[in-house]
Amino acid sequence: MNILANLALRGLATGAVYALVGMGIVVILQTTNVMNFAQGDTGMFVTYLAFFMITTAKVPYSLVLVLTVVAGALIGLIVERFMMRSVRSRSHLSLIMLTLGLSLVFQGLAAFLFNTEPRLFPPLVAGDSIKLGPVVLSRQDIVVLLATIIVFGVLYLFLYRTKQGAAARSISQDEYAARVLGIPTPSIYMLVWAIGSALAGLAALLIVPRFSLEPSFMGLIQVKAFSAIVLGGMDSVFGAAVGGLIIGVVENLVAYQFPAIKDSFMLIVVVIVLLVMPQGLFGKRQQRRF
Amino acid sequence: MLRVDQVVSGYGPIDVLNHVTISLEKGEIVAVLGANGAGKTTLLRTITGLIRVRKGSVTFDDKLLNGLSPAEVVRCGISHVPEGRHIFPDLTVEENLLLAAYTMPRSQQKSRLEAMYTMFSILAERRRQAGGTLSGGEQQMLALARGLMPNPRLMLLDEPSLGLAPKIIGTVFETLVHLRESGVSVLLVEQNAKRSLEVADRAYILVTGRIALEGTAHDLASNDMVKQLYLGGIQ
Amino acid sequence: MVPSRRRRLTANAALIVLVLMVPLVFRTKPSVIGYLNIAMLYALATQGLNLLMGFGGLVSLGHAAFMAIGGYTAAVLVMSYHVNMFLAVVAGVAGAGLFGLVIGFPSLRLSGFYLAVATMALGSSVADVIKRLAITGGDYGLSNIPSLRLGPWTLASDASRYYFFVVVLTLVFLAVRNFLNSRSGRAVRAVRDSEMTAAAMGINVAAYKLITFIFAACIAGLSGALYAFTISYLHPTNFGLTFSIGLLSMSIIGGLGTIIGPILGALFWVMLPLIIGAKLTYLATVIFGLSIIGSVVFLPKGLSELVTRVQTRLKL
Amino acid sequence: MLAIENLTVRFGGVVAVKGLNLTVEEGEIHALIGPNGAGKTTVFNAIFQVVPYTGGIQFAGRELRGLPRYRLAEIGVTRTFQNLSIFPSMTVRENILVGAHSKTQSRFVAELLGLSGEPRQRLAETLDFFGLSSLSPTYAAVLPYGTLKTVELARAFISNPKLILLDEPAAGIPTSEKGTLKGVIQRMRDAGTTILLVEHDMELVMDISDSVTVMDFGEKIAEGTPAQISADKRVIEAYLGEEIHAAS
Repeated sequence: MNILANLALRGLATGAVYALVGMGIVVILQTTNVMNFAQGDTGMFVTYLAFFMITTAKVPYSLVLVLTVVAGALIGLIVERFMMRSVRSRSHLSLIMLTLGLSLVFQGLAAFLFNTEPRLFPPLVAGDSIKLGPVVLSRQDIVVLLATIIVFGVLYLFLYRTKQGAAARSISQDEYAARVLGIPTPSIYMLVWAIGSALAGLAALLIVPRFSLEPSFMGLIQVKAFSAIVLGGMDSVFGAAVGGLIIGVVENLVAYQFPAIKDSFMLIVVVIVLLVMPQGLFGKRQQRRF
Repeated sequence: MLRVDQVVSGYGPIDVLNHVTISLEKGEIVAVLGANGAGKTTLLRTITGLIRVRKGSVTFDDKLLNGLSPAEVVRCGISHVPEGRHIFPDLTVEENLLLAAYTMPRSQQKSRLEAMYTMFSILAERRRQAGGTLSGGEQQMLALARGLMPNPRLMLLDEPSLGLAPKIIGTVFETLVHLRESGVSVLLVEQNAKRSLEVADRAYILVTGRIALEGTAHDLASNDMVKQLYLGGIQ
Repeated sequence: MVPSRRRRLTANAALIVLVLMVPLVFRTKPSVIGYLNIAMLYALATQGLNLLMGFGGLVSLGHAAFMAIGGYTAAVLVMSYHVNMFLAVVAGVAGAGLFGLVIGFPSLRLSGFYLAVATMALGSSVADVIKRLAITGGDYGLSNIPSLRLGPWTLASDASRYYFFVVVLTLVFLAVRNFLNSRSGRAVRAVRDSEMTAAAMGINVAAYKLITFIFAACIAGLSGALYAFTISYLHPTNFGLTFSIGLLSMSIIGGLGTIIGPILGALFWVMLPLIIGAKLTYLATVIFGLSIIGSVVFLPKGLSELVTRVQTRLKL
Repeated sequence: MLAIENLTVRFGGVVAVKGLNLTVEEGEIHALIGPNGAGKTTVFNAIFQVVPYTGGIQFAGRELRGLPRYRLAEIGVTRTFQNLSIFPSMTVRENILVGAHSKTQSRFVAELLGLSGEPRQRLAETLDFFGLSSLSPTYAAVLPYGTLKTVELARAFISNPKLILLDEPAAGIPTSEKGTLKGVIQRMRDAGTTILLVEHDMELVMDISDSVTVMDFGEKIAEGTPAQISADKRVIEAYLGEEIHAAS
């Protein structure tokens, strides 16, 4: 029993990683209809900057955290302003491709500038693991879990309690109508990309101490984050968060029994979920009159 | 009040409007009639800044609108109700309305909201309902209410009768007359020439991007060419 | 009309002569021919993807898996079961087609991002499964795969393979073009534009989606099988998500929904790192990324649009 | 030809069509009119097995329930769409040929070799019938709305259907071209195709229909000849409004 609880809770910590990345992707997807395949690598690139700030420039951690988020947001602004804006009306496929291209750019740049050797990223919070009854969690895991909850809360408030959030949701449904009504859509797009990419930076920075820093380190995590979104239903931040946690837990339990098939298993589960309930666990069932 | 002077605009390489000049005075309903593709919708989009003015000028109360974004044009007191209603289907009626007053301070939004609920009681009943669940007629009411939310002095209406049953069309046109009485000017783009000429003060006929004819609604309604082309000969 | 037709004929003839001359020109540098061969195999696989995405409107992020199945099936049959190589290639194509059917099923219910994620998931698990099997050499990969044989002839040299691949590529591309202009091809394109309307016109939407997937998978499978007998080494990680994205990039850079796009995209993909040189190889990745962005933003039909523009300029 | 018995369609809690009975006779133009949301398009969607329904729909004596959607064209039923559904990336010719899908066959190998034949004669006839011959090689994406509406009619007509469902063919067509549209629809009927028509343009409906069914809130409220309908009190009240009554 203890083993199971331990596995589940650790799985939750891993799942929080997917949830963090997934929520950033969903925020952008929901408003702009762009599935951002560069989400992970945006985070990866920013994390390199953080790495050098910490190791070379000895900037304090708290400041690095802020700077990383700001750098992420800046990248988001630039990407929106100079890339996505001119092609906004293209097909979903073109938009996917653009972000795939962007992710190649980030990967190539990171490898070119910093080489591909894995680097150890110092943990965010030092200290021994914490025991909660029978369960042992590292401090890092707890930070990630807490961050997931906070990010979820902030995003929820943004989307459902601010007028910018309402505007963002309206754009996702009918961009033309939003413009006709006089909603300043360009600034909403920039805001959403800034928020999404800032989250990419934050997520990558919180995650990286569990792995090692290399140009490809976000690849698999992003695949899992996509799975989380699909599981959760694509159109809700809540779904992405819960989807991520579920995937983390199930994966950890499967890995304990059958370590070899851990990754494939989850992917196949996602496909099955997709086929049985395409709207995901928490997606809105379309119910409109004709 | 509104002056569109020698305006050229269009999409990509094509100029849809060729030196179009129209004007509208305070308290008027002016109709712009014409076939599909004549440039009626383009004209409205150009006025609201959804499309760039290539040549000529658009002025509203002597303020030049050229180059302003739709958001800025709305702030000047012009609202645009697009063809096909464009209700946000998953947002509630109330959210739909509030978004139409995006730049207003909160207190003002509240009072406008109440005003809309008084004017369109069906919307008050459905305020928490998603826009997509309304019937076609109700959606048109919501679209009109959204247009009125920012308290405009001029409203641009694009084909408000499209796809509506004749009976509901009657209600829509009655609303236009009420609007004029309350001091809102209306620029109306319609294919339903007969109905439009009944409520309008003046009208323009747009043919392939040019103003082919203009005059009082009464004169145009009895013009032979208009009768034949747009009123289909039945009277 | 007639002069323009004559010009086009002349241009085509010149192109054919040029293509046939390449091995002679690079006689002293056989490695270039080797790379061209790889580019042709990638172009083949990309043509399958192009059929699927450009004409069928079906997204696939697992296309490399078809190549893997084609390659491993053919190689294992030849090496472990001593099957005739031609039959092994046919089996590889059939195996890939069968898996195309499997991956195609999600497309009956899913589209857009959902389909992208589903194909990504299925594609990635193929590499995972190959890694666990003994017969495929598992994590060590499969090496010493014999060279391509064509009846009594062994295509051992790069130049001989070059001519063979030119023929295969031409035949497959012509077949794809003919298919697209036929009743079935129109049905495939109609399904892409609107499933509802296609069905109302009597098109069995599900069947045509599956046909598209199977056809695309077969072409990729052929590419994989030929690849195995050319490189003589297969490893599962070479056919993961990264390479699927690579194939996608080639089709985009070359131009989706055009017949020659895949060739141009694959040539660019294979040749650029060569031109840039080993030291700056990561710069090539950056350039690929920028090219994708550039072609989406400026050339919606990719490199093939450049060709079309030149053609118009020269009045060909 | 088409017999709809006690058709009911529900979306969640909303009843879109309630116990509708409707018979379309062979060789007639039968109009289905009513206010927006009355359930007309839903009837089309039920016939095409797009929405679940209860009740019976029989075409030429054959029950349609459970028939795959694509089989309808095969047995002779096609349709057009309310908001125009043309394939923009195809030429006019290709668009219309897609309509012939159900009446032609594919031989895969011949197609790969480029040897499969097209129904050339039928295509030429259809292009001619709708006056589209000169536009045959033009891409649909560059043509005006009105022309595309005609292409859509041609696409539905090339398969020589027994019944065509037309969903608002006059919507978006300028008044000056409505005369042509009327003529085309009548000629389609005269060529032996039965037509079920949903339309808001009363003038068109009254001019060309042989019989009219009026729906309101999912129910049939009247049925008869155009003359009977325009004099029906319930219809005027629910749909036509006072004004047109006075006019006609």
